[in-house]
Amino acid sequence: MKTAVLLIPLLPLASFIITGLFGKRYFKEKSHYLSVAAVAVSWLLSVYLIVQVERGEELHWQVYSWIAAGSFKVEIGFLVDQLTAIMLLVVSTVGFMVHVYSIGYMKGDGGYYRFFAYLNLFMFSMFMLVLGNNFLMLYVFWEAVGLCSYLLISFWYTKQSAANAGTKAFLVNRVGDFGFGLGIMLIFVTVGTLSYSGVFSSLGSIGTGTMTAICLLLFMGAMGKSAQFPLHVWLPDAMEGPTPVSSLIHAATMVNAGVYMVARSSPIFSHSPNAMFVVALVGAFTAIFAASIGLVQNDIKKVLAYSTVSQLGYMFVALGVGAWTAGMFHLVAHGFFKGLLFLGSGSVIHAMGGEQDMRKMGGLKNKTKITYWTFVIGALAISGFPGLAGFFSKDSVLAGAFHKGFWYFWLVGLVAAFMTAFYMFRLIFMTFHGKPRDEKAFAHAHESPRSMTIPLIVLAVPSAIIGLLLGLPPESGHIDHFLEPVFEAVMGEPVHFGLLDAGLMTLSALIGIGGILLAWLFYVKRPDLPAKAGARAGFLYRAALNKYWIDEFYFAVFINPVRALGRGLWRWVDVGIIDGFANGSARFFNGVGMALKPSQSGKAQVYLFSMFLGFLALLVAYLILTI
Amino acid sequence: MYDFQEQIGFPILTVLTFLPAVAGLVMLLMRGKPKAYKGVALAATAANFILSLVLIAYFDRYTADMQFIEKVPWISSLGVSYHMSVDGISVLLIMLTALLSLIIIPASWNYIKEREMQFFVAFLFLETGLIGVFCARDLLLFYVFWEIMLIPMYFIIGIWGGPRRIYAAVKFFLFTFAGSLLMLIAIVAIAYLARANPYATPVFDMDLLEKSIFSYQVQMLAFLAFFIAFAVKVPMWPLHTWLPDAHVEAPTAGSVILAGVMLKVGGYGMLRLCIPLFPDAVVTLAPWILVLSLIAIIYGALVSLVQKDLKKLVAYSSVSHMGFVTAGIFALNLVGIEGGIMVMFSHGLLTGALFLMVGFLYERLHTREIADMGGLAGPFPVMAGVLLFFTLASLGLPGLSGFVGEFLSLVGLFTYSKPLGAIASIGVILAAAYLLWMFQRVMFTKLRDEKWYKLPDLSLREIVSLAPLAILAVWAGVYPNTFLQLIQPSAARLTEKMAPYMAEGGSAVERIFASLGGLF
Amino acid sequence: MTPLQQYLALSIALFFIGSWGVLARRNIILIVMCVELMLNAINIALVAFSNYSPTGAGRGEVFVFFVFALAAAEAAIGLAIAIAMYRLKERLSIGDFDEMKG
Amino acid sequence: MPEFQQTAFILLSILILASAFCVVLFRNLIYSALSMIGCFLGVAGIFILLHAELVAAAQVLIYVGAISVLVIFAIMLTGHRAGDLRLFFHKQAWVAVPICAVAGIALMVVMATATYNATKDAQNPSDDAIASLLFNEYAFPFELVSLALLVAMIGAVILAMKEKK
Repeated sequence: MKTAVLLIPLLPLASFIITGLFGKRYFKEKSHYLSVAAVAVSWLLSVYLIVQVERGEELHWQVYSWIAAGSFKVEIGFLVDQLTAIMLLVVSTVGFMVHVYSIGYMKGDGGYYRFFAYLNLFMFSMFMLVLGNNFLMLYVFWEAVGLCSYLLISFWYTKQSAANAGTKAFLVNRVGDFGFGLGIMLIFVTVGTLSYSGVFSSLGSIGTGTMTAICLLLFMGAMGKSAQFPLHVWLPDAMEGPTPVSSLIHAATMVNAGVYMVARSSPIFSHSPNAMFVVALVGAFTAIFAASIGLVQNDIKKVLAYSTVSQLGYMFVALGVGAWTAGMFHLVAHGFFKGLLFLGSGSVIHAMGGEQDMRKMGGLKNKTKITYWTFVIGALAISGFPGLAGFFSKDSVLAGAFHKGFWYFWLVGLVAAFMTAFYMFRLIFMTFHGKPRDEKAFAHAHESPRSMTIPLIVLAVPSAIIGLLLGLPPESGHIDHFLEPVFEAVMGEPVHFGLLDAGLMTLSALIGIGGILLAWLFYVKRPDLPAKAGARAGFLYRAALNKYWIDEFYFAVFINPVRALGRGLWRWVDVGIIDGFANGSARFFNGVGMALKPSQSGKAQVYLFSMFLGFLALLVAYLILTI
Repeated sequence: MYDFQEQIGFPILTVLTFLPAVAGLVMLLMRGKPKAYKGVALAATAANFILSLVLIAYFDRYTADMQFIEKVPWISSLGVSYHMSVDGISVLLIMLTALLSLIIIPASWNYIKEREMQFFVAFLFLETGLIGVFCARDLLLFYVFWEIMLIPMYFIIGIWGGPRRIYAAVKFFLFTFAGSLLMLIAIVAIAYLARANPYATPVFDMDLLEKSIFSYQVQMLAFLAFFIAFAVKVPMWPLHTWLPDAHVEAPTAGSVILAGVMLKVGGYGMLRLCIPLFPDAVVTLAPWILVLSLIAIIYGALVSLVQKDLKKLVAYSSVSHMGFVTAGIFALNLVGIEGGIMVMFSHGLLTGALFLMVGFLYERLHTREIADMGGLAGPFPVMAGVLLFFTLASLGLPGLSGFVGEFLSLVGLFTYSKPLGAIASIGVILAAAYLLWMFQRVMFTKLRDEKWYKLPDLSLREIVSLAPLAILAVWAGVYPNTFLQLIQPSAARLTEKMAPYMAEGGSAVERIFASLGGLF
Repeated sequence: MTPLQQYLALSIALFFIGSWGVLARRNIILIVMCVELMLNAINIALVAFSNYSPTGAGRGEVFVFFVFALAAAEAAIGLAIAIAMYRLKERLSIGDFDEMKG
Repeated sequence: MPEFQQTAFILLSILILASAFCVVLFRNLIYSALSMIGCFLGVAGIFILLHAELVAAAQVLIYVGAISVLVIFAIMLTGHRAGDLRLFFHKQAWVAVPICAVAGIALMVVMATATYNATKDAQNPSDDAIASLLFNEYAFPFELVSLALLVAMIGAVILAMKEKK
């Protein structure tokens, strides 16, 4: 098991180093061989690992002491439990598929080797993130995945927008990490250790206030990485990256890190109901807020991006209300179907020759059959169509909120679910149905190569059936039992599936179907309705279309003032005051010197006279003092 | 006792210190053979680097005692002796000095066009001064090396610098020298005050001075005098304005040494003199110094955000990063001090590398204006990769050296005071902002000039000069214990020295915070 | 007035006559001569102290020898400078030499 | 002080002060130089009164014999016999008088009011003792002074040498 745990991250790392160093000169268009092979082996090992864990094995392994400065001691160590295993499985499965998919998608790109090297680096970092056994390692690889995200978003660096998006993603994440880092320091200062087991075993001695502070600071990090309001602004922009990246990093894995972190710290969070409530509140608000923006976006990837933000909000609602396993369940399901949807959108973009605006698509149904059907499966899954993955996971989130007494979160979740179904099918109808709006692009449209369609099919399978496999019976399905050891301490009373739950389930299924039907009405039956509705909604419509002007707000309130402050400090304080003082004192002494210059007349006898006068003054002073 | 005789058998510290100067003198005697005298310079610095590794190899890392002691009376009527010895902190910085001195020789192989020999000689003398400062255990000797180090740098900026070199050199000299004079006064004062009786010779030996106890007033005055001298070097806000000018005008190699080692002399002095000699004053003034450090962190970052000149940007980023050094040191706990030292070490590596990169870019494009660049990743992919590496390391990406030090000093500061720690952390966000924005504007976006495709990417010589820095940056990020173990006993000795004062002064610190709170 | 004070009074008087000359005259050679007068005044004081001091035991005289030597050196250099200056400007008035004006 | 010595002191003092005034006041440099010799001789006499015969001899040899000759040579070489014509008419001379007078008087007051640990006459030792002092205790300064003289000599030669073109 140790070997497996070690190999899972190290294979991608080795592949990154080799591909990165020699790819440009030696591998070129064969760069993917090594990368895909490495990830494939990692995937197999992850499967092996989850089987081992299923059998009840766990691993706590200190590899070496990483930082030891005084009392601050941190190890590089691995922790493999159910939570880790399930995260590993999602990451490696989607990662593997995305690698395969990229062979076709990135073909012929100038930075082919670079792309695969970055992907491998990401896989390494993500594996380490979930494998680590302490908070600092979590933080370290948290930043490392952020770096990969940065590199991959600005992969096409000659585009100004891509470069901006990369920087923005890194910076917004840094704002979150600021809180995360402070949280870690606070943990260290209060507990004196950073390993999960050490921290969780000494929680009893911490005051509630400190506990809430720790939780909120940690959650700030999660808000950054998992794109929760108000730190969600980077994720839609991150769509500037190549689509496989959006699928892997910005939908299925990295953005889940925040959820993973909160789930991992569940013992801490469960000590602070206030913090939990904040988590749920932020999640719920983000869920509905992002969904409302998603309703009106026209860029196919932006719709999916806002959908991701919204679904992550769901997960936080689940965690916040204490339905831990539901949150993780939704994470797993979402990982698969959102990965699928993004890859599908990539296939569409590929077919349309790079076009991302849905207003120029349409009628692709027949030209890209595999893409279409897999996409429909994904969309049905996310909309909560009965039987598919999203139905079970979303329902367990909503039921969890309801059971824990947070009916308002449940209500918000329902509304968001309705919106989700609507915008997903709006996307499908605009893209695949109706008449082609851009004939030229349509004429060239074609199904993607096999390396791209196979991953779509492969991912469609879990999107369809994972709910049935893991989620039945609801609230005490296989996944609940599997994750039970992790959340044992923090789970409340086990819930038994009853009549009420059946009702709730039906209701959410109906809501999902209702959303789909409304989309059908708007975009297939009566295509004139959207414009009317937009005109009727007026301000709200414009607000949603402009993402509620949050970017503009940040520019006006943070970025521009900070730059102005920097410029002001430089011009006025540095050059003005400090240098002014330094140069001024130099000028002062220069001036004194110039003023005294004439006294140096060069006439020796004048000097002699002054010398004698000085002598005289000394003598007189002596006489006055002594006599 | 760790006498050099017993430890290694020859006076290694003296050899380390004076080998470069001797090589410089030899070079002055050789005339007109550029290859030959560059070879001498390279050989001398290489030998010195190897010697510094030998020093580390023979160094006993499990003790805080001074090691490789050499002590010969020098001016016995004044109680001055030639007393050299090192502890873990000095050893680390000596290694850094030797490494950077070695690297700049190939890096400026073709850079200097006139008075080439004198240029290399100046650097050799500079190395002597720097290593001497790290070895000296006698205050007067320390001061002598301190001044020796100042003069070659003055000439390096003043002779081989850019268009405003005279202004920059004079500014550099005056700022530093003003500080040095204050320090000289304080040195003489405490040497005379530490005498057992009025007829005894003054005490310049640091071993003895550390044992003597000064009155509170003396401590405050002497501490301030020393501190200002070191703060100018660090440089701490608001004594930093010589740094951007000096960097912009200095030749690449000068910037590398200036940022890489010379700034560290300030932090080293605080550790070596300010804290052990004046514990009471340290306890009183630490909060104020921390506030200045925070200002430096935030202020340096904000100002570097809007810089248009690459070198100025890196220079102001040094102000910000060195703020973490002083913040860590004056948090006065083990984690913070070790963090501060690690920041010094890593900043030496990274800023040295960044200045080298800027120099390499300048040699190609003949500009340092960020606005003139853009899209350089196309023509210079290797350079983009290397610059990205050092940029990330510098903004504190975990796994590289910048993170370890920064995080440790933040933890130290946070342990000392939570609000201060939180404010300092903002600097980490800003660091990412200015560095990534810089990188984006230089390397990303559209290429401004297709001609640049004809220019060569990093040459082997340039890669070789950067490689050791990159390797050490990764090493210090992945396995920092190698370096932390080296400094741990010495840092622990400092905190042990401070411990009784902290216990007494604990409430005093709080009172000062109250007064600080009243101010804002 | 004790004998010592008489000698000292003579010394002071001679010293200030010399210094008057130094201040008042402009010819460089004459200034050198007046400086020699001042030195002589000092010598008188030194020898007088030596003669009346219980512990001096001739040390004043030793110093006078040093003064002699240095006075000779000074005269030699001073007069050499005077000659060089005269060559330069064909004049010897001290007011004509103000090249070091600030 | 015995009668004879008192008389001798007064006479010598008159000689010294009078010739010193002459040095300052003569317009002709040669006359000034000659008065200076008189002054030097008077000082030598004072030395004898103070039992410092060796110093007196040296005074005669060095000042009267060497320096005076040097001065006269200098006067001859510059060919500038006449001094400043307007000695008593330019302002500077008159400003100098009060300064010197006040300083002199002040110093006299200091001298007169000071307390002395003076003993009786004739403390100056014999020539042997001077010699042993000079060559034992003061051997190092003595050597230094000789070095200074050598340097001065070389310097004077170089300064006075005509530049070869």
